[in-house]
Amino acid sequence: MDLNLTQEYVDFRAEVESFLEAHKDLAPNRNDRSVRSEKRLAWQQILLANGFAARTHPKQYGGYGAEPDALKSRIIAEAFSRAKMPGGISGQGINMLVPTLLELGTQEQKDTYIKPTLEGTMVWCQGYSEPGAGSDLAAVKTSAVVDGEDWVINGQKIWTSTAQFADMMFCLVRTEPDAKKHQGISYILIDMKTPGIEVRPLMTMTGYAEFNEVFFTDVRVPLHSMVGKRGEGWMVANATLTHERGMLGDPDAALSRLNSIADIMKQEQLNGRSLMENDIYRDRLVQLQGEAYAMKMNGMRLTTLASQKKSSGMAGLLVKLQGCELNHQMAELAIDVMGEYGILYEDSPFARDRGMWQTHYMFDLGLIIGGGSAQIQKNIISERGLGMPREPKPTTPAAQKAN
Amino acid sequence: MDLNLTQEYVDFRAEVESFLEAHKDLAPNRNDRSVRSEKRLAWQQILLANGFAARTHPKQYGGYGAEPDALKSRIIAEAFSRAKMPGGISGQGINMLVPTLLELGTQEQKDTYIKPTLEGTMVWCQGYSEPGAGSDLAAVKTSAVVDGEDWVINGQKIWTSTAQFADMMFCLVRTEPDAKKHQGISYILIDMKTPGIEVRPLMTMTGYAEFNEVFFTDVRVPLHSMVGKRGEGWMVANATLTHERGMLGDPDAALSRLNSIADIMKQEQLNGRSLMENDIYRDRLVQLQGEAYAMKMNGMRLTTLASQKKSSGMAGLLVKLQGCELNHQMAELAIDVMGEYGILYEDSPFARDRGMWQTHYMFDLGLIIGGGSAQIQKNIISERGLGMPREPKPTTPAAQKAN
Amino acid sequence: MHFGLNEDQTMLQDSVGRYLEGASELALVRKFVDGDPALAADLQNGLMDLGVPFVLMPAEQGGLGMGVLEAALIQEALGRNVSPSPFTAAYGMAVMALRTCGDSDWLGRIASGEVVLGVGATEAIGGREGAGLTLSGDKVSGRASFVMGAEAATHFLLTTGEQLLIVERSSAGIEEVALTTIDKTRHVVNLDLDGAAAHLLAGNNHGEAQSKMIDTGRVLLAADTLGAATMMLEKAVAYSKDREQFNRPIGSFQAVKHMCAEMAAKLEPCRSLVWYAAYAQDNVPEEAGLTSRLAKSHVSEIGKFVARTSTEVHGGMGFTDLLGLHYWFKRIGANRQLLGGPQAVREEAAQLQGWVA
Amino acid sequence: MHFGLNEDQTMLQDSVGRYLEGASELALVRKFVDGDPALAADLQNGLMDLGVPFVLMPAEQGGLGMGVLEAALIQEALGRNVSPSPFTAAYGMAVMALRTCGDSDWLGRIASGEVVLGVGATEAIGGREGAGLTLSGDKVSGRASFVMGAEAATHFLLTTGEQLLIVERSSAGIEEVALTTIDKTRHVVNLDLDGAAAHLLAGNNHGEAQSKMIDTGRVLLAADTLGAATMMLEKAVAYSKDREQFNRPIGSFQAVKHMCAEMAAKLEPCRSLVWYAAYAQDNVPEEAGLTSRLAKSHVSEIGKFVARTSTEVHGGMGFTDLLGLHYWFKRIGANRQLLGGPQAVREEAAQLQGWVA
Repeated sequence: MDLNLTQEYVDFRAEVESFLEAHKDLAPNRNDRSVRSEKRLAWQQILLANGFAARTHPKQYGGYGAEPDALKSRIIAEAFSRAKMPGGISGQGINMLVPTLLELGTQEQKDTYIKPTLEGTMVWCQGYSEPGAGSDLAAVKTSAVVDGEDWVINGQKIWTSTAQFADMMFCLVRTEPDAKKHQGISYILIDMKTPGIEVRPLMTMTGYAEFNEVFFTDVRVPLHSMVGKRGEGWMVANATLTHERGMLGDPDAALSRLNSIADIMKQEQLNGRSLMENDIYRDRLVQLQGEAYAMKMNGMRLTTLASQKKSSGMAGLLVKLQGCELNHQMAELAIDVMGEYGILYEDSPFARDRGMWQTHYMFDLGLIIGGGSAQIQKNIISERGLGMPREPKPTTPAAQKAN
Repeated sequence: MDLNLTQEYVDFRAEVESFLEAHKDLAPNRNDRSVRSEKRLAWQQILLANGFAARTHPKQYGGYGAEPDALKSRIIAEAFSRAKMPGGISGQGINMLVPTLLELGTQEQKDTYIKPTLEGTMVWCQGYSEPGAGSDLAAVKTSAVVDGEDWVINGQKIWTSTAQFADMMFCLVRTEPDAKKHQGISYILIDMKTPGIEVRPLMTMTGYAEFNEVFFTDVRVPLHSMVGKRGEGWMVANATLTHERGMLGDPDAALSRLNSIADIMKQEQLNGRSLMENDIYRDRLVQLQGEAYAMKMNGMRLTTLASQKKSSGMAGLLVKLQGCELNHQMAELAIDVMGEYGILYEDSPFARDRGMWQTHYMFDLGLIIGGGSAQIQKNIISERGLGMPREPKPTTPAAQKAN
Repeated sequence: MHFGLNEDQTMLQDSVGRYLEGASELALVRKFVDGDPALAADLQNGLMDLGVPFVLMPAEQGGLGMGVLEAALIQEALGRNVSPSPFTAAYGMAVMALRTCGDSDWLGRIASGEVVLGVGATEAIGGREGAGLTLSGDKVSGRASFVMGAEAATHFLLTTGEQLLIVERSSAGIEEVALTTIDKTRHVVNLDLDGAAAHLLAGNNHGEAQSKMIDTGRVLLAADTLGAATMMLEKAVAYSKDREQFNRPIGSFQAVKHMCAEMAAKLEPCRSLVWYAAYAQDNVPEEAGLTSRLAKSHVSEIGKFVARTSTEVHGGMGFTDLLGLHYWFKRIGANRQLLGGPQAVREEAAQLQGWVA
Repeated sequence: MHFGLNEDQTMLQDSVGRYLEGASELALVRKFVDGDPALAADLQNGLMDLGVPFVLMPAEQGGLGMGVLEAALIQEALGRNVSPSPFTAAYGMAVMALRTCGDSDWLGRIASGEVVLGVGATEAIGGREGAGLTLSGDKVSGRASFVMGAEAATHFLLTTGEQLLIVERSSAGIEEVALTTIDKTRHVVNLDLDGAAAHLLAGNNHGEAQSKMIDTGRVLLAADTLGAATMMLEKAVAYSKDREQFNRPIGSFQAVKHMCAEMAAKLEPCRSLVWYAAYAQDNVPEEAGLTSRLAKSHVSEIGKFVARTSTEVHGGMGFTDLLGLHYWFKRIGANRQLLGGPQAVREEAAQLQGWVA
């Protein structure tokens, strides 16, 4: 246990900080979420050149080619956060597709897709989930059938968060309808401008359309658009699903959210008394602080394990389950503290931050449900983390056919 | 909705009250739990004669022969409780065996067993659970084999709460080892003085031996000791298991326990301040009060449903699950309120009521676990109460053999 | 003794329920939420035809002369169907206040349909943002916040904390600020008053009337949550039987079954609590204040649990707008905070029992 | 930066763990609980042979000169094996106090084995039952309650709230009242003092020493609970794989799997929190007070959840004495209340951050 940085890392941090100081005029606003602004793309080029984006990706594909170093990654992230400057472009293309292509793509696929993805000029969306395939992802029904030189795709995807401005989709389709469930799936890349694709915004309980549905009607893509072989799509997708799980749950974010709630409690008044003087809310706040501290320290432990290239084990498996729940409970406290004002929403007069805590409360519940629901997370923790037995297969005829 | 009593019931209550007033010198101390004290047996005779015990049992077997009337039963219970006088003898013999015999016993069994059981001179214990058959009661292994005119019994029972002073046991044994699991069980009556029976006290986490284990080694009982036919024991036992579920969870008890905690909170002081002044404990107290009120009202609804001979439905199914949990949480609050003094136990100086709240805390957890664990209760609520599907049968070879 | 609904009460709830199931179906609620006020007016007419708005109105004024229990049964049906209706404020709280004050004048104007009252009671519970009213002569000034029943109100019943008064919505000196809450099935507003003409209620027992009005409001919000949560449980069970994952209905997974069992086990006792709290308002005066607070706070907590758990059982579909489950979720969320959040209400319950000064 | 144990720390924990697994096996703990004091003495000797009691003792006094993190690792192993040991008080809290005061005299007497200190710190946290000490000259009177480490103490380190002092156990004017708690693996006593001879600790920073002593004690109790709860989780998982019901290992039922998953998911971050809180005591002074309190309160809450849930997974067997699971259950329960219950400790954490006066 030594939370001090060695000289090498102290130097590195200074280097990052002086880079940020020198380039601060070039950085776009970090709340600017627009995908293709010139300023963002230019900033991405600067970050790539200096190794603050795509740091460990191979040079030949536009990366920086550095050795993976979890601690340096953390130092970069913290320095950018302290400076309130935006880091490199992230998203499902960089985080999920690129690692997949590096591992399993053809040379042509690597040459074609990786560099523009890293540069931010090619934007991807993910086509995994379907209305009938949520927790049970292997139940995808969207079909792809060979016709001449093309795959012809029909079906529907859901929860595609960036579909409305993506250039491309990486997608799971069923190519062998008669094979066993997991063996009939292929992984395919689709140009979103292809005729027959319709993107519809998907409104959620928050009242905002954070996701989309994508409908395919006789969409034709060339045969060579597949990553891996026919019927290997399940394996290809799983190679990167693990990346996604690691992306969620930033422990520093939890503590900073907690501090926002503390500020609210100091500011909000009931009958002229600050709500921080309310023993019950304050006790709930400190309870959540204990948990947020535990999660932050768990996160630091994960950084060390990653930098040692050790398996993160249980400490890693629990992050999503506990992190989402913690965020949800923090939002709950904020709403309770605000009393009747806690239900104000959107552009209502008196609403605090456009009802942000209600949005958190609902969206965090969505995160508990989505991306591997809490139930699935608990299955994984018990089976992979604790070595408990899987549930026996059921004997229903439908199930027997499927297995 | 009318919580006032009609004149008939007002009169009945007055009748009960004047009985109690007239007989108060004859009543034993209600905390006297000894089974065969002369005073208790004499009191039971008085209660039987006046219809305050075995009220609805047939006269020919020593009962009072009244029509079932749930409201009168409640009025009796409340009047006895208000007067702090003990009601009739209860226990597994009266509550479980007698209804079983009335429904399924032979004439000889009825004549032999019911009257002395109602009179309290014949005490029973229940031999259902075994170390390997807890939630899965149908997994009983204790065997009974015919040898001449006798069943010869070998095996072990557990959780037999009154075995140390019982005259008789009603017991589930496996008589057809090759039949399917539920079809190989028989229901048998055993004299506890039979050679080969050993009763050992079973100490629990509370430090007290509230239960026993009973071991059978070549115990011989006559062939006619069976209730129902060979292999019908599962059906016989289930006919009365439902009675047991109804016995647990007295909502008035929960509110009176809550009031004891309120008293503790007024009395206990920390740094010279009453703990009732602690906002957090007080809020927890009122939370539990809301739940205790809800459970009390649910109980009153059940009384009305029973008096109308209507099914109690969901309101009945939930009683054990919610009632035990509520009691456990109340004990938890009492312990927290007492701070360090909350861990004092048994004959320790300064211990409140010999650490009664710790005993409650642990024993209530035992009730959550035992007698149909919380998990089993939730299965029942979802399947019987909500009509949700059973879990599919597993396909393991062991399971297939068993089903 | 009979703990449960009698035949008349069952019939009342059934007829209102049957009516709302059709008249307030989700597609129509969506239209209302999107800004088309038709549904609220239609429901108002439909409920008037059934006679139910006058449930608490004394028979002398042409009402049904029933009790808070009957009102709660109606409110439960409204919550169950997330129906836009000013019932809680206009026909529950306001009528209870007027009835207690014996103000036959205003009761008569309500009975004739000429007046519909919104109610602002927040200031009697706990004031934020400088809210609070002062009366000077017959002019009232200050801010009333979270005034309920604004869908249809012609007048507002407000409180200075000590006195109850009515202002006309259109009168001079009233600035109305519409609030947007998560629950768009009902409308609440803030009122900024500057010397608006105030009509004091009759009688000299305004304190008692205010208490009974708030008690009634809280019982009705608990009933509304009970109805909404019951529907969310039913929807979860139905969805879990229908939806398949891993080649089984998800309702056959123990985790899902236990989530539904926990919802049912916690919610069913709330029904008895709401019945009793409502009954106590008219029949057990010494328990009226306590049970109203226990019902409001306990049902709010269980409602939150059911809202979350039902959404989880619905998986991603529960999170989208597609099934509209969130209308129930938000209605329960709004009920929790209106007329005092659970913690504030529990503190009042403790005060009432002398557990704290 | 390295968040985790280094090789020495891992070796330390392994060697103590291996030793205790054998030396403190359940059958021996049962004997101790039944009144045979042998185990405590044996463990004391065994741990002395390993050198670990002197973990916090400065090197100048012949100690190991290590930090609270190392002490916490030892304590975790003690909790894991429900070992009777005065370690928390005698070698954690007392040594930390003496070290902070720079009292080399008493440190030396401890190092020589001549003195073993019990510690009474309750009066500095919150007094009940008229507890509290007053010093008059070199005589101390009053009551010290819940004095820890009474298994082996020759002397007691006590506090008046402002000053730290030591009394000899056998001296005149001390009446000792043995307490029976649910956790019989450790002994606590009350002391009624009537002019007993008191030796003030050296130094004039008793306030600081008292803070650090209590912080250390709380971190160690959190570590003890962490160890005990980890064992309860492991036992639950092992039992669920072994025990069959309905012809399946119960660990294949989703309900049981999810109970175990929840235990693990809540407990594992506690490990990092305890490590950090312990590390902070020696290395991050500005976080020492806060993290000690967060660790004590948070790990207590999670410990309670694990204790209950593991017992549930064990079914009826968990409730009996047969497996002895309750020794862990009760140890966690006692740790929760000693040196301040979770709510009291959280309130201190809030004060420390200026969130309340």
